[in-house]
Amino acid sequence: MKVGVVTFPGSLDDRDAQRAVRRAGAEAVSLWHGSHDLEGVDAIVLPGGFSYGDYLRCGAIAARSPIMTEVIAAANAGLPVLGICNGFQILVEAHLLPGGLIRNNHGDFVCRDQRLRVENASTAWTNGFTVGQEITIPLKNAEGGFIVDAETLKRIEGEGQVAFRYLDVNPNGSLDDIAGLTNAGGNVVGLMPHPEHAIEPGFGPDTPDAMRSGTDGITFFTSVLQSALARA
Amino acid sequence: MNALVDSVATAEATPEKEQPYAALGLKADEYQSIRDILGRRPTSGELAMYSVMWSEHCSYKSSKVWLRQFGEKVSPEMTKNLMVGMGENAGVVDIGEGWAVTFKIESHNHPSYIEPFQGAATGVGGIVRDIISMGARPVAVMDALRFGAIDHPDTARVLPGVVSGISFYANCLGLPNIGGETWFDPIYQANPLVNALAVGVLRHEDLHLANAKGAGNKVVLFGARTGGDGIGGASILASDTFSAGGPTKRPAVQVGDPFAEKVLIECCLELFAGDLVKGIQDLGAAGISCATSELASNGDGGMQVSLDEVLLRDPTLTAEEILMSESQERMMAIVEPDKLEGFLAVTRKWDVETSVLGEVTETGRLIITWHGETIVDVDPRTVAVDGPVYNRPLSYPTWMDALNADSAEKFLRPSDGATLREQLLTLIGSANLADKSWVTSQYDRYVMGNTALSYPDDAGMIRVDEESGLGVALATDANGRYAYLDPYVGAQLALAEAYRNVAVTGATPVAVSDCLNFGSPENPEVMWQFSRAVEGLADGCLELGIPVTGGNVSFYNQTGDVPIHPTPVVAVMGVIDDVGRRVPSGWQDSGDNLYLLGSTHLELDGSAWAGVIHGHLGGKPPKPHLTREHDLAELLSAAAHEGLLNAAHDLSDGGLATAVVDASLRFGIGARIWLDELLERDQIDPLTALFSESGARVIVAVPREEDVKFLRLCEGRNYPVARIGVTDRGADGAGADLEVQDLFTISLKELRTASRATMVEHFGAVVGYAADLSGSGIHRAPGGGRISE
Amino acid sequence: MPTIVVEVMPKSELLDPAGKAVTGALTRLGKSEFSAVRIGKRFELTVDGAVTEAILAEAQQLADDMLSNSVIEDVVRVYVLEKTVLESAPA
Amino acid sequence: MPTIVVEVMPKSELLDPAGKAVTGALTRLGKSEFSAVRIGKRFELTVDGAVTEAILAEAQQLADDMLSNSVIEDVVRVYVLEKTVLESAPA
Ligand SMILES: Nc1ncnc2c1ncn2[C@@H]1O[C@H](COP(=O)(O)OP(=O)(O)O)[C@@H](O)[C@H]1O
Ligand SMILES: [Mg+2]
Repeated sequence: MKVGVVTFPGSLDDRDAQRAVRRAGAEAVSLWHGSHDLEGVDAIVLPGGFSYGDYLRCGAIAARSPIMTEVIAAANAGLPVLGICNGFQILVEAHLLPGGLIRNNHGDFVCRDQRLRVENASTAWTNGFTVGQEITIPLKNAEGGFIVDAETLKRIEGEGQVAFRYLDVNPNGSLDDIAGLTNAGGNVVGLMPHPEHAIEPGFGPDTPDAMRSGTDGITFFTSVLQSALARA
Repeated sequence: MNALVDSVATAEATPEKEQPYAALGLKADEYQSIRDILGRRPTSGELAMYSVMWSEHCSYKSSKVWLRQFGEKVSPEMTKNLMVGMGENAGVVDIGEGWAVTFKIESHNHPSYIEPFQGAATGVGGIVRDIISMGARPVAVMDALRFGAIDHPDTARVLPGVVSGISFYANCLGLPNIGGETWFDPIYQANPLVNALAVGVLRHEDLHLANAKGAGNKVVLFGARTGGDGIGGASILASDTFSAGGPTKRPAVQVGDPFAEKVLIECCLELFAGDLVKGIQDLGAAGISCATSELASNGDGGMQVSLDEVLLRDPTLTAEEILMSESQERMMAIVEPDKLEGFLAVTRKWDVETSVLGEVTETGRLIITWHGETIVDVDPRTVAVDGPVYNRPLSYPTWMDALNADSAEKFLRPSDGATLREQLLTLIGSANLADKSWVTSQYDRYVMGNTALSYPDDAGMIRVDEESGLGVALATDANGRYAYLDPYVGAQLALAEAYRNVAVTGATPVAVSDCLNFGSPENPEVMWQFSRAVEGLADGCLELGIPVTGGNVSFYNQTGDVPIHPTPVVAVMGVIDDVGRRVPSGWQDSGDNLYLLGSTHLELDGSAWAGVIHGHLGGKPPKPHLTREHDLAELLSAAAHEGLLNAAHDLSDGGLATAVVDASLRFGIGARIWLDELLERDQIDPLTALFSESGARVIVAVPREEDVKFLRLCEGRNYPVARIGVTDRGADGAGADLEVQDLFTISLKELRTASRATMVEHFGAVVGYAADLSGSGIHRAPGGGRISE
Repeated sequence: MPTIVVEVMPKSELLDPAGKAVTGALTRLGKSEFSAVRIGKRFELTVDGAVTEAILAEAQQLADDMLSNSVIEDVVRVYVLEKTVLESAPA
Repeated sequence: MPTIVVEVMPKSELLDPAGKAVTGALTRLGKSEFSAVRIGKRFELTVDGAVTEAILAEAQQLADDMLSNSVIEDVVRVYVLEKTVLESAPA
């Protein structure tokens, strides 16, 4: 199985996402923002970072790059796409997921080990979790505040499109403590925290067992392998 | 002849023309030597170049004679792993397995006072470009910061600006922040110190030096366009007091664009990997003046460039302004003609604007043209290398003896539990010892996925090789209070502390970089402080057997006539063969034995206790014990290697008491401490045991099953060791305590509240504090597994 | 060279935390005459040559498609900058 | 309620990284009629009650002291919003 990781100018966590894909047992394929070729991958990760410096709006310029034309088409055709942090912002700017992500309500960048509750365990990227499962994933961003109009909020809540919710503390003022979303098809998932930074003992978040031993993030990547097998 | 251009021909024709050398920061005799070198008056372009390159900031004219010691006081042992030593953009150290590491620390103090956000941001940008120019991939940053009083209104402007500037730039570059310092002292009120460190890694074969060799090779400028920002920055901002601000019609500040720099990093790495460049030089202070003259001096000595080819952001810039502009995110490369096409293909791929300015020659002259006229014709070495060198007068400060005589021993040392408890709470809530999450939670510590240690551990640690686990640890330290009392000793104590902070992680210290922040070199007392600090550092490095690989000097840090405390910031790098064996600074388990390594003396002068409890600074700083530091580091590395340590934390500001508080709060596990044996052995009182700042001391947590082995190790190495307590998670649900037997007990909750309140009170909330006052806590079952996989 | 200005504001129904933070700061400073602050963006597009109807339409299009995100923002105004207006203060 | 608008732009001599990134994006999209973009801020201050000269002066003061950073930004304009002007597009 091949999972593509797109590099935009200013992507930062692209190599980390590739490492996560490899550790989950898949082949990581590096995709370039300026190309129209998805190289036959079975799933795509839009990684974290500051594409184009996040200068206009986070993800806005990247969402209009050549490769995104293909990503949008493929996503609409059911290909699994995961947007992490900046990738989530790109998905929102590309209208593959609803709402918008704006400056954190406290105004600053924040990096912390964040507890989350899994709200939807039937997407391509979350099927290895169970609903209600509590996981810890590093979060690091300045613009992760999710906003959306009241009507859409009601709809996505009602239709189970909230994939993850913040526990303990809402680190950015997101509506309804929303940390991540899925589309109606369950193939497109976006979230602000970084699963690719909780995949390897020694380099993840602290856990009750030992320092930096958290590996909850690997399940995102093993889930997509599972769903690809199921589809095959 | 073009009337608007001050060409060489014009200069020859108008020898008597008055030139504004003084406004550019040159002294009359310096101006005269430029005339002597050239045999005529300089053109205005040449004057611009000489003035920035001969500034204190670029030429090190006051410090050079002293800095030589770093190269002279070395043993063969110290240089055997040094691939590149002092004098290059950054030193390079062989760390084994074919890997090399380059690191350097640099100041951006004055710009950060004027515009804290942009000043600090561009400080990070500048040091990272130094690392790139060596052929390395930058992998982490650190920041050593000093501000005025925590409650001064201007600190409320400067600190948040500086922190968000660093956060903005480094986070956007994708470099984890793995440590630093945040100090407050009124002495830095109008002169904050912003020292940024960057570290990069490379394979041995990827090492590149910036020099212009090979006649006919192209000189290429790439990256951001050149604009009018930061003109005069090098000479006026970085090496003069604010009161003396010179005339600047262009803005003195520079605006950073981390996105442009991130793209530049990837672009440069691809150029190096494709073997498309001979060398790359970063553009920092003095911009094109510096890059052309340094590249030429380090190469075959000749270069011909046309300024008309420089891509401008502002078309109204004059030639002199182009030469002096400090626009950020620019690089200059030397490219062989047949590789130029490939070079341009890579810069085009990354959308990086590029222009060919000229080529390397064998003339020995740096010739710069503009609008068809020659405006610079110089021997580049006279600009970049053979600048003025001063042996500035020194004088032993008149106030020194009285200061040293005023010891903190005059203060009563209470021994009752209630007072000691109170003093401990005051200390850990004091500005310098309080929890710094307000700062560090704004920094990305995860990006790149190789961070093995970061805040709040004693050193940051980065994995270099994913297969073997080979890694490096880094710490920065300085204590301006100690250095004020004795600059020689103060520099050694900074070195010792950074060294120890690296050693406690299990890494072996191997190299040093430093950033020497001082007042005006024209003040003989400051010059004395400087000379003593350099001597102390050089002697200390020789004694420890680790070389200084590079660094930076920042003079003129003063408000009016009052210089800052001498502040030699020392960065130490260490190597560890498997980061999986790293040791954190906090207890991880209940029931571990706590051992204090080293001995404690009555050394309270200049201590946090004297400063915080008594508002006092006087006497003589603690005695450095460098050979013991060395022995201690070897002991720690051996113990870590054998897996005997669950935690190790060095003792520094605030002594044993704050060390046990830090170590307890790290994972929310408490401890019971007893002092009797220590008091008896070292002949000290309880207050001295708790708050003295004697060096070469570390507290370690040893799992019971490793006790025998550990003690045998200490005995074998003849290092003083005393069992002073045991870690204790506390009864189920009750939360843990820190108990100092027969004196006092404080709950971790109360300690955490005291430690966290200070920064929050002055700068605002920290995300997550309210939710987790009980601590994030590792609550591992006894006998749980080790850190590594 | 002529300049086209594009003004974009956060949708009034949606949260504007930055504006809220400034409002809070004003209240703390005792400037209660200002009851709310909202923060949007102001773009200046430099046009090479004259501003034709077509170019203005193009700018409007850009404002809608790229310079703003219609899910969370409104384009308030797109207009050609009259240099003379600019220099003076209160209009 | 009346609204005072404050317009702030990055100083023209200084780099505007955000504007530069958007200019680059426009070039890639083939919109070369726009040769440069600069991005500033637009504040809307809601005033409780009538806008007196004093309040306008206060807003100007705020614009200079707090809403902009004079080292790197210029206050372009401070004015009272005429609702009618606002609704229509090109002025
Ligand atoms: N400005 C900063 N940036 C990054 N890390 C910081 C900063 N200030 C403090 N720290 C971190 O906080 C912790 C405690 O700092 P400090 O008390 O200075 O350590 P030590 O006494 O061990 O030198 C360390 O992990 C240090 O790296
Ligand atoms: Mg320490």
